[in-house]
Amino acid sequence: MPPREPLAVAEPAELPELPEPADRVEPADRAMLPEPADRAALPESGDRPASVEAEVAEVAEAAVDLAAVAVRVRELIVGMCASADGGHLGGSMSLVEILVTLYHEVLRVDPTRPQAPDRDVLLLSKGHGAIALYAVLATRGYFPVEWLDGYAAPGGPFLAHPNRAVPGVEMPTGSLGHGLALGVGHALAARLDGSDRRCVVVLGDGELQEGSVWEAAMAAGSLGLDRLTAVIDRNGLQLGDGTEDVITLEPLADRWRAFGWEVREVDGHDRGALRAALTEPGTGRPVAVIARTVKGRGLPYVEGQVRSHFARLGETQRGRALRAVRRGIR
Amino acid sequence: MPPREPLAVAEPAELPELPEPADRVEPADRAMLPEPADRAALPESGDRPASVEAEVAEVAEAAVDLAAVAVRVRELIVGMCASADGGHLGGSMSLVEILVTLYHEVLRVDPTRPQAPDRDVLLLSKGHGAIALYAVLATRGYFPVEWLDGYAAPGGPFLAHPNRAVPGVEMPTGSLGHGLALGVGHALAARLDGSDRRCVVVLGDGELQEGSVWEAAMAAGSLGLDRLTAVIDRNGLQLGDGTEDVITLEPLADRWRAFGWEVREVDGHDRGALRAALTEPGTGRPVAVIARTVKGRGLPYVEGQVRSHFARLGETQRGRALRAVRRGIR
Amino acid sequence: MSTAGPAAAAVPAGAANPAGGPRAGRDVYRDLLVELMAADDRLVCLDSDTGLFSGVDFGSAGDRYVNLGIAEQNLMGVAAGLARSGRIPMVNTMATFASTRALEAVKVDIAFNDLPVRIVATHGGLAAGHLGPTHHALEDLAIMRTLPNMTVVAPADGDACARLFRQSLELPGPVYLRLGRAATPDLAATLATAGVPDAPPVRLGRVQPLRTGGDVVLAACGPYPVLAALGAADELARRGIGATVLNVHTVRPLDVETLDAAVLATGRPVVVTVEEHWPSGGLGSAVAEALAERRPTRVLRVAVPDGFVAVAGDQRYLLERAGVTAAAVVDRAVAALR
Amino acid sequence: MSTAGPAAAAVPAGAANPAGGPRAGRDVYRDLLVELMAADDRLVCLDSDTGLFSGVDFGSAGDRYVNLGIAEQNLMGVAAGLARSGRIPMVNTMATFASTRALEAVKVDIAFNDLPVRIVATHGGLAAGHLGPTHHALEDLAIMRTLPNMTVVAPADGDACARLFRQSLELPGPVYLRLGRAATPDLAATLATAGVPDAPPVRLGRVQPLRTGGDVVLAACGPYPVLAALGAADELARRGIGATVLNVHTVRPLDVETLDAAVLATGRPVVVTVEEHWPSGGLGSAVAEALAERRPTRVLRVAVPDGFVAVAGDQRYLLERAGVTAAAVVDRAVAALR
Ligand SMILES: Cc1ncc(C[n+]2csc(CCOP(=O)(O)OP(=O)(O)O)c2C)c(N)n1
Ligand SMILES: Cc1ncc(C[n+]2csc(CCOP(=O)(O)OP(=O)(O)O)c2C)c(N)n1
Ligand SMILES: [Mg+2]
Ligand SMILES: [Mg+2]
Repeated sequence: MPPREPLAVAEPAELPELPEPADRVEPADRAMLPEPADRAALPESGDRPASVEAEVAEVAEAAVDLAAVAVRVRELIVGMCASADGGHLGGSMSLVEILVTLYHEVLRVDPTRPQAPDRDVLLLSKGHGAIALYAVLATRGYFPVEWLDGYAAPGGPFLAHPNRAVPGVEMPTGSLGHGLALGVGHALAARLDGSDRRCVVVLGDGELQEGSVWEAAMAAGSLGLDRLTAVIDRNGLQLGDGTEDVITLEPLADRWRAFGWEVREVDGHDRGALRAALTEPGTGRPVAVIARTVKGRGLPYVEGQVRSHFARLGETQRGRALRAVRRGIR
Repeated sequence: MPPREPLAVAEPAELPELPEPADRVEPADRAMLPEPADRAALPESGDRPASVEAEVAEVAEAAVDLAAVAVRVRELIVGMCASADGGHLGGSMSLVEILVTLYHEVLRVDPTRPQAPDRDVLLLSKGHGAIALYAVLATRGYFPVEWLDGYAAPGGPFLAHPNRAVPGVEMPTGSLGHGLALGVGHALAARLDGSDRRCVVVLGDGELQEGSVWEAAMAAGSLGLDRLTAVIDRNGLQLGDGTEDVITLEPLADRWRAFGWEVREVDGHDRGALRAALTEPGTGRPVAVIARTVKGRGLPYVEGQVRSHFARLGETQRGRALRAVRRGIR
Repeated sequence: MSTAGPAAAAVPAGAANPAGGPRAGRDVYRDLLVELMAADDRLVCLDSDTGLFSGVDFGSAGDRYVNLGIAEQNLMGVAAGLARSGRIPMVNTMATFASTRALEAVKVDIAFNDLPVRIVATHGGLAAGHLGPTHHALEDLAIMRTLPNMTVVAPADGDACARLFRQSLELPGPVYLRLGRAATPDLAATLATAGVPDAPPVRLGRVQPLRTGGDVVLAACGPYPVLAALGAADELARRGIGATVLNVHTVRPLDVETLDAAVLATGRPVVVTVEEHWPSGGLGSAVAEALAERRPTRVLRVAVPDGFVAVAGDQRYLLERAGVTAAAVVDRAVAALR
Repeated sequence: MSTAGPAAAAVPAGAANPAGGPRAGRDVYRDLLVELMAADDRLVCLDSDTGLFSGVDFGSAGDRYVNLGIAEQNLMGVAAGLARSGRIPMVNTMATFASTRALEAVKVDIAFNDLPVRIVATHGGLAAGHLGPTHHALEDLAIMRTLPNMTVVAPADGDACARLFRQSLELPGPVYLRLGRAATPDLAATLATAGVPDAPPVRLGRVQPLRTGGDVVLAACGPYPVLAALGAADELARRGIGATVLNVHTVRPLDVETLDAAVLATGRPVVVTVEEHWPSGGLGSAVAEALAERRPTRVLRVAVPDGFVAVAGDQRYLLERAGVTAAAVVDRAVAALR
């Protein structure tokens, strides 16, 4: 990928209004929501570097701070899984480094102008990872972190799958296998516009069992959409079992290559490796980053376990989970 | 594949009744329908070898006769394309050797008992090749060849896509991308039954752009359905263009292998090569036979041309086409 | 070892939850299926990574449980192939995935071939709650009842799930069984509380009259709509208006005779329908179509308003917000009779 | 070089075939699209190997024609992504593939996002003729009209295709345009032959009254159904029965006001609907729903019987056989008025 211009200023720098939840119910245990672990590390709204590129550089230098952001995101995920309706814990935890790296270091986005025409677009095709996305959008400054206290609150916008009423969410997903086709559309539009903007689609591994993914993969490969990147959260588990125990996906890299993609395999919890894989120029083909992750990452007692998929955390479980994620991942 | 028992006798050996077309219209030019080129070469109904295996052996010895069958099938295809509604000419011509080899030399079927429980099942996933299937079923003795004069006749059963009212047609197809999933179902059923019966699914190459094909391919690969065979009519063209000009399919063999299949590549007009690829025992995986074919095969003036896809042949064109196919391929 | 036997013995299918409350229809169905599969080896359970069968031991029927992964089109095609080979497959997925993602396979592979596939569709209506519009199924009844050969069933409680599923196994063609997600109130208990005499048993294909009144017919399908109709009948009775309440669990084929007779019995051509579905094409539409064919009738629909429900909240909250409530039914009935 | 200009000049969109007969709606649409794409660079034409654009030269708009191959789900998703990025995509496929194969993408990616995608669906109804049930679309109106935000349009001739497509481009949300396959008779010519005065011009979203009578309303959509209604009106007139004929080309949103006014004007609450669709959920259902909501009305549907049409024959033959005919409309009207 050639070096790129910073995001063009084309929109008023104001935060879009969040639709007021009609009859918002406060989560019963709101008082118990975790305090920010390290608020100082988070970019303060109103105190932003002038250009996104500059900010990216600044954030990259402060690598240690992004580790804190990742911890904070995990805390927020735990908080949302302690809501009355629970949350998709495991597949959100495995996404944390992927989304933190993308939003804080890779994507050309500006939280104050979420509709900027030349922004990069992220689509969370594995929509059930929404709470990770919400948490990262909040830490990135799209909206106040406190809004997440209203996760799943009746009448509110924070659905268990990405909802466009939430600032920063590009398109709704949740039925698996839709995101890559949407991404092809975005990438085609960018090509028609003569824009260098990118589209990154994040997929689950179980999700790859959907044929619609391969329709889109084949189209992107054939059209040579080199501004399109697919990140596969290869945590090895789907809802009820290991992917290889249900319908095997291996040899996964071969599949993507045979469909016309360049493949990069990385440790999906290593932000440095992710950053490299997500920024290194491509060779005229779309790029699939197979990110080897651990479902439930950060909670050692459920890591790699299928029961981490969805959890409704009680008080004790939440406390335990918060302690675990604050300890950090090795 | 282990050696197999001949087809068990379990059903009365009577031909199912063809539903009487309600108000059948004779094709205007019925009198002009081609005469059988070499009727003697066709198995006479009522004069069948006692066992299917024996018949297969007998037919295999008479290889020269199958060449005549192929010519006869092409004549019949030309005849149907001269019906008032025309027909899918090119993709039927490319199928001829594939279907002749399957029905006359490979499949364990008995035209007098089309519902025999342990029969092999053929599904024409590229349903628009129906006229090739009808012609082969007729030459194989499922119903009198003369019935094909009623192709597309209003009220009749001979639709442009396989219709179950036609003896020998297993399941209707026509919307592309359905056959392989049906085949997985058949193969699973055979496994549950402890039967050695096979299911062969014939697909178009353009058809492989449908994601549903890859859902089924992945399931078959993962389940190790070694009684399932996919034959891909790799004629390089789809409806409006070359496959590689629309959405590329290459490297095609790699795709199937990466989805858990054993791949065999053959000249799809070489019956010997096809027979070998379709009968050689597998290694615990489903087998994909990539049959390199020529769309419109047998009509040199449209061979490999996209305009062969669908044709409504007038009198002159029909005469020319019949002369061409009678000359034989090479 | 199969846990099916003991489990079935401990918790008879359709019975109340030992913990006290009613059981979710999908759990009732699962336990019953495990029991039936042990006895009938035509039955095959095809899963699509729903998690509904996690930890279930199918015992000797284990080879007839196949998890085909997250691929709903393939699921339907495989079911059709199995059914064509003599099996009776149950396909398990969510209602909207069956009705939209996999619809062409349902139409061509299953309905056209008239095969005995049972599509067991959970998360009907708004049961998915805050999972959002991608998981709501507010279109499924309209879609499924358009398909020839399809039987469309929406039981109103756990007990009815068991009975209707069992009865549906006798049918030669395909069945769409619309289930929910969480447990919903037990209908018999609700009727008992309301002091209404026992309703006739649920019979596939027949409207189930729950109570009789002389002024208006309330026709509903699914758990909360039927409860809303019953609640409305109570309130209408208080206002001196007699309401007949019909549980139209079988949406296709529609039992027009019973419906029509009920309307005739009131002497007033007014029906209020209640459903957890968009207003176009669902139960209200089926009732309007069928009655308008026979005689001029007013049919007022209580349904989820024509829009995507993109706010958080559980099924009951969303239904309340959408106005699928007893109060709305009362309003519409009163307006129509005015 | 672009052939769009000259072609458009030689054959004005919507005009009669220079060879004499009427032009197929899909050809009229194609020529108009090529013309419009040259002028409006938001328009993008997404193909799915339909062959409709074979040999078409898009000229300078060539990069805005993309053949995405045989993959209808991807087609819809790509269209949504393009629309979200400011484009107005036309997606081209057959009616049943749009309505069943790709339905979830239409629902979630396009309708939920309320994006200006135009789904141009050929082979509506039985237009595919002997291609058979896998290619017939007898469910699409029911399905598409269930989806929020969707506008559903079924023009009755080539001229209306051009007009309604052009008008639909103004809409901010998605549109489903149901076209046929072969050319069908020109409506204006038919009316002229029948000696009926000029009908008001076709306007998206408004019922088009074609003739007025005092006894019964005939409401139809699509080429042959509208012709059947007109033919029936002739025959009814001969029998002394006056029929109002409405061309309900916009099935959603339904122009209830005009419909209702027409029924009120006859003084008799009787409507016969005519459509090339299965009986459940389509136009007849929409009309029955809407009128039953307002006042008791009899609505009799003339539709394709509830079953797959698995015999050969062209569109007209199959419709005749299915009983979607002027004679059937006459019978139903007479029966209803008796
Ligand atoms: C089309 C569709 N089918 C089924 C589901 C239900 N579902 C939600 S998450 C999930 C498992 C997904 O597995 P994977 O993609 O591996 O995600 P992760 O492991 O990251 O949670 C399933 C089956 C769905 N959301 N969409
Ligand atoms: C789902 C679906 N989409 C589109 C079509 C229309 N169609 C019929 S044949 C064809 C081309 C198929 O190409 P290929 O599979 O290569 O067949 P062949 O070359 O053997 O004719 C298309 C697009 C269809 N029948 N089904
Ligand atoms: Mg996973
Ligand atoms: Mg081909």
